[in-house]
Amino acid sequence: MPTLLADTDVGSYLPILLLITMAIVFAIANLAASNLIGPRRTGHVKGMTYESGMNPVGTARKRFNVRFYLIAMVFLVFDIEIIFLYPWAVTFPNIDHAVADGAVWLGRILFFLLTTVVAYVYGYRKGVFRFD
Amino acid sequence: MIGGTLVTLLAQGPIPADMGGVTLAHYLVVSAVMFVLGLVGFMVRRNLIIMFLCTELMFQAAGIALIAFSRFHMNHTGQTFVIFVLTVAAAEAAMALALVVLLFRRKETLDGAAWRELKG
Amino acid sequence: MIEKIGALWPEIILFAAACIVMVVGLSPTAAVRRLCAPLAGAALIVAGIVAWFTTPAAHGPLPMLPLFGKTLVAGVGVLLALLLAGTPDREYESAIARGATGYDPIRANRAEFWAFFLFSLTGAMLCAGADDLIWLFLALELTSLPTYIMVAVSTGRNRSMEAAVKYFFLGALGAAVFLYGFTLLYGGTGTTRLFAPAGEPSIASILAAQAAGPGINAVAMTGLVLSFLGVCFKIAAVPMHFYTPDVYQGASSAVAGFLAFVPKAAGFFTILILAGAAGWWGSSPVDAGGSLPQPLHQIVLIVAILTMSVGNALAVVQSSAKRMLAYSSIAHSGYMLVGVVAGPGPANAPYTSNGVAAVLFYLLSYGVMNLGAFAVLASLERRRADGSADEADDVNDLKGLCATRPLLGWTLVLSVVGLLGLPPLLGFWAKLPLFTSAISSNEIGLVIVLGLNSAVAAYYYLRLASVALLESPELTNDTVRSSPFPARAVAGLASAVGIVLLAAWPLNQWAMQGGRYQRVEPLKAAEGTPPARVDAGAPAAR
Amino acid sequence: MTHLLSHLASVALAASPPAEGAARAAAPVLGRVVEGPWTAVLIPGLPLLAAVLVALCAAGRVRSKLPAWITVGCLAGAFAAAVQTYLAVVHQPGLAQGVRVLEWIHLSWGEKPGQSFAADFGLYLDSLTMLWMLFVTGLATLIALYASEYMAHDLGAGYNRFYFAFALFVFSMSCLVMGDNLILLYLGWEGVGLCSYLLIGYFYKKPSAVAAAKKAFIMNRIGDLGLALGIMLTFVQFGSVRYAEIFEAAAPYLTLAGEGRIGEIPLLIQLIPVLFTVGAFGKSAQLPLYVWLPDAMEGPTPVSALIHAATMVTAGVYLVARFLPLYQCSTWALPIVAWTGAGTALLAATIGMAQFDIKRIMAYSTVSQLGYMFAGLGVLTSAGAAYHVFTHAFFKATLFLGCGAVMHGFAGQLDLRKLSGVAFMKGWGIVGLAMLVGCLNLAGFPFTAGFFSKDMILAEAFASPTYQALGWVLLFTAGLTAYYTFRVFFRVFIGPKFYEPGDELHAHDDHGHGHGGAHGHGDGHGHAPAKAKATADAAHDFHPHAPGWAINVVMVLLTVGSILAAYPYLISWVPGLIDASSARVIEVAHGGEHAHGTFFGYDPHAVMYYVSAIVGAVGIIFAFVLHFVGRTGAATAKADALLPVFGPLARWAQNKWYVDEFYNFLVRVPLLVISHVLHLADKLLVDGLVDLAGFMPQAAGRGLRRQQTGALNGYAFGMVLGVGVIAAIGAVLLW
Repeated sequence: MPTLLADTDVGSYLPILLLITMAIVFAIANLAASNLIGPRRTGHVKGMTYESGMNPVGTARKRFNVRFYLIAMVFLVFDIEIIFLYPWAVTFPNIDHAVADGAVWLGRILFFLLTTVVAYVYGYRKGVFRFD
Repeated sequence: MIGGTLVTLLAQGPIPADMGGVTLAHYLVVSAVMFVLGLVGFMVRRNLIIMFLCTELMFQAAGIALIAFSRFHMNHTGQTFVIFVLTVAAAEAAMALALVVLLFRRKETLDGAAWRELKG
Repeated sequence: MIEKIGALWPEIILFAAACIVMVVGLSPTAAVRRLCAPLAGAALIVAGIVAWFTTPAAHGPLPMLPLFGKTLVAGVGVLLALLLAGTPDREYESAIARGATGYDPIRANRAEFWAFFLFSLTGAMLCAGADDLIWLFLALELTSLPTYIMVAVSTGRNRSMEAAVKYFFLGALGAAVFLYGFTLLYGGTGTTRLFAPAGEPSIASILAAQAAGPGINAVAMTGLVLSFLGVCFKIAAVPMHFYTPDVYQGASSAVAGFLAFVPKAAGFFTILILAGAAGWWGSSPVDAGGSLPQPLHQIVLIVAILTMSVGNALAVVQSSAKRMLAYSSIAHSGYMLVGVVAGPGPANAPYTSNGVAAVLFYLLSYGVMNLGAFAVLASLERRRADGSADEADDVNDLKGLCATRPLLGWTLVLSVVGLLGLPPLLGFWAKLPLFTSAISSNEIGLVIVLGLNSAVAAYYYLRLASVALLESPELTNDTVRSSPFPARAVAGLASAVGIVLLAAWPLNQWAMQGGRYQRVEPLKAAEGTPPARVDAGAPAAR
Repeated sequence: MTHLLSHLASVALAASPPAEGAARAAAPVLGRVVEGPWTAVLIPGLPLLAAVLVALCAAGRVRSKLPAWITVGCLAGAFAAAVQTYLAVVHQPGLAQGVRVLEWIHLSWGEKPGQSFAADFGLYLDSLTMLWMLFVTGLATLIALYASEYMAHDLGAGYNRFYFAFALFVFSMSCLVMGDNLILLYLGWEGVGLCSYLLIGYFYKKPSAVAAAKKAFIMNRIGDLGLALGIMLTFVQFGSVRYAEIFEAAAPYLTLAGEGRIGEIPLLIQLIPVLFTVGAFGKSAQLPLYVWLPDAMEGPTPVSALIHAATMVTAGVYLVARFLPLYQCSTWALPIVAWTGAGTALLAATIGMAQFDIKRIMAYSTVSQLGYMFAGLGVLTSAGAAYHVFTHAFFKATLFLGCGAVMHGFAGQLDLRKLSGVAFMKGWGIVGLAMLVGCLNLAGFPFTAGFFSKDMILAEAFASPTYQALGWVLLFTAGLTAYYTFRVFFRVFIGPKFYEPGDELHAHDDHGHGHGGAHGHGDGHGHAPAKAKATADAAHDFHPHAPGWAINVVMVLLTVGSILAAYPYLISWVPGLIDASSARVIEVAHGGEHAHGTFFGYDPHAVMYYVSAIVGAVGIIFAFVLHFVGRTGAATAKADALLPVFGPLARWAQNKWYVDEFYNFLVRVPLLVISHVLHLADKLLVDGLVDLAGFMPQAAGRGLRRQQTGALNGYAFGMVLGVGVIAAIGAVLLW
């Protein structure tokens, strides 16, 4: 079983390239065609939010407090942090302590967490966590 | 979604045994389709949030291909790559969210075409 | 893994400085907040010195690229720090000084601006030293993500918002394209390592083996092409150039000057690294040193020709100085791609035949000259009816500048004449090796296009110069005044001095070092250990 | 007397180049260069230093004579360095010496020969170089000293500007002469052109001066185009622009030419000297490009003396002499040089006869004498041509400075009908004497330097069987020269004392301090009667302003130099120098008998002294009779009115007017036509091309601009389309 694509026949993956190209050209051709020959209708119904006939309730102009968005963004930081912690956590118990230095492994993740602390300090000074 | 003949055509390469009946080509087709969908969506939609989601779609298309290749080559590099792709995608998401909020406050619309003062 | 840290001291310094700036800039005391820019500048100087002394030669085809790239970014970065002085929070800070409002950290942007400035430069430095696809991807994103925000906050106007939204969304599209390219490159070679010590598998050595054998794998080649096209966004090359004029015009002049250099430098480092991995193996005459693998060579050639022609043609019809410079920035990317097409030439090629060295020297020269032009624009303001200031943008704002503000005027004239490439200024000595290296690799058609485009460029560059030099100032010109940040004029002056003096400095020797090329030996099948064992830094998970 | 002449003639025979004998210097070794003395660097270096220092003076708004003293000092130093270098060069006769000052242009685009281009800032020192540099630096020093007084009315910005351009000129001239490659020569060539342009247009508020400067610039550009093409062709043919390498590469062709097989030399090699000739004709004011030189007299007189008489205009002669090996490889180049030179000599002499402005007469005489030099080169007496350059430099500088002194003293008066007996006025003796020596030289009076140098050319022309007719033309011109030279002398400097101040009086009515600057009128027709009357009224309290010490010292030195210039001939100094350089004339084998022209059966080398002495004397007698004898006080047109009295010569005198108008017509109409043609060409061709070149990118830009709609989706569409198309191209290429 070849492990390198390099060992396989060059031509065998050409179809992928072809496919991508075809897909792009197809998409562009569709767009161009619909732009050229498609009908253009404007009107009250066309301009409605839901063309199916549903009437939107209330106004969409209602403002949320900016803190909602801030929290959402801060959440992203900690959210993404987890996906780095998982592989580390899975790997750490299994490493061969005779070969790899466990302290170095721990140090790496601690440094990574330190960067999160920087983000936290920044967020704190910025006032993200004040809810007054 | 794509005719079976095309799948067979693409599957002509060697099939790793432990990938079972699903070959690398299947994953790559899914990935390519997602990528093109993202491209097309990015071009035709004018809602900024949808446009952003389309770029996310393209990123995740790359992620699928990465994982498939990772399995194909029997190493973890591709999977590692995916984690970083996710990170960057999250960073972009945060930025997109911030930008979109900012823009919405300025013009009360999410229509990307509302921003065309600069041209020529 | 640990030893790689040793090559990253400049980046670590910049990163630490960025973290400090991010916190310092949020101080409630205005005097402390004002430390951001000096801190950033000092960090850049230290990082530049450290880069000069500690950057080791890399494995792979371009061993001296990290040293050159990091020092260049730090050096030009110092000037950019001067140029960007006073950009963030201008109106907010003056309102605080007037006592019209109190300080609210959530409304301030200064800390983020300067931290992002440093992050972006860190990213560009990391690009120069990258030897892994993942690293390269992260470095590119680290370069560009902060710039989106810098554009958005550079002025308080809607135009900056529009610029930022266009830049961000199209940037994400470009990033997706080169990410997909990187993915396919990984798929085609089985490793993300770009370069490795001799005998170990890396993209460069595997591609070399493929090229020596059955030809480069189609998947890998597709990956290379898509990566190149995606990175074209960073260097503002056709077909990814559309955003450039809008973004440069919408951003403040200082930030536009930043955008014209930092992402472009990162992009060219990436392109050189990718091209180095692909190898200039092609079958052009042996004494010319070989070209890039075939479809890639043609594609870079096409992109180069399109880029310079489109950029120059569009620059001719502009009336906004910033848009003109933006289009000319596109054209300059086209010029530099000529050096990529020409390649490093045969072994021990002289400076004049080494296209890689030509690209690096041009990047340096372009950085200096372009900074001068943008510094002049950033130093001029147009007073609006409501009393607020808007940066000078229209070409007519520059009328008679040499008479009214000789320092700025002559800086502008030197910059544009240098950008045009007239001897004996820096631009000429930068463009010359592009021509000679293309000639020595037998790309005569490309040389002709380059020559014609240089002539077209004269059309609008000389227009800028003549407006400043020959025309008399408009009567209503009292609406144009100097901006209150002398640091910007200092940056312009420094670049003007550079345009004259650097031509005499043996910097091309430095670029020659940076462009040194050594061929990557193809990975022999016998010693080719499976990538699975080599590549995974971690022990097997199961 | 006769005995002495024949003795001189025999010495001359032994020394003149065609004669074989012991006097002949060692043959030059072309293509070999040995290390030269470093002092040579000072020759261009000191004038450059002077230019920099004067520029600093200008920046510091110095309002004293400091720039003059800086320039004089530096130029004197350069002269000393030139003497020192000369001694080192003649120490190794026939061997060129090289000094590399700094690396300049080094390009290579391959390893093979011809794939590199190198031009260093290096000096090529041989005896030809040093001959030129000796008189360039020497005269420049003296004239700078002269100008310190002459330009004194303009102290301040103008004075600084003058000396800056002056020093820069000497630097450029030394680059031109001393450079060891064609690129440096071209740099110097353009440099002297630029300085000349700046100095002709020195009085930039005067439209005529500006027009003259422009005319000089344009005429020179036409010539420069030829030179540039020649340089390119040289590089293409020989693969180098360095003299040593060119001469080395040309050696086989020179051997071919020496064996009389000139037809076997490739046509393109033969074309090179022809192109050089075009450049030389532009710079040295030969037909048809000579018209700029008379107009160039709008510049200050010291400039006319140095640049437009003694040095710059001989650059063309230098170019031909330097590349004489190549000229001898060409079938057409030397005949073109010879005939154009002779034609120019005659034409300019006839025009000079009809002028009234004494400075203009001198200008035409310069054109005429330059024609002699080219004719000398053409008939292959490079030694004679170089010697004429050398002697001419001295006596023409003397004459110009004399005219300048007159102009300086009489408020810009230059009309020979309004001045008389100047030499007898108080304080003008030295000038008068200097003018006499200068005029004798120019007229070719026996035993003067000009006599010997002119005769070398004449004799060689008659000695060559193919150039007999050319010899007659030159001989006739010699007579005309003697006449118009002494016409000036007899009318202006001796005779009854009379003067009428020039039109610059009004500018300085507080005291009669006329100055040398603007001397506007072209040919003496300019004064309206009413204005002349007013001028005469104003002249009541006008006193001529006799020259001061600086002018007098320089006049004396130059006069002595003009006299002494005859001395080197006796020891065949100049021919020796020329023979040891690349300007040496090769022997051409004539398959058997050596054809030799005769002058009525006599050897031209033996009899030409007598013949030209007689011709010169006849010319002087004509002038004497027509312009001195019977001239009663008033020096205006009365002399012409008296002409019919002297019977047989009356018709000739009337013809003079005819010639005057005819040549005015001949000069002006072509000029007008040329300028209109140039203007038209500029309008249609150049502007049209520029417009076209600008239009295409503009049209493309307008088209492409529509794609920049500002819409995000549009941009995305464009980007994706571009990626798709380029990827498709890649797929097709890969397939």
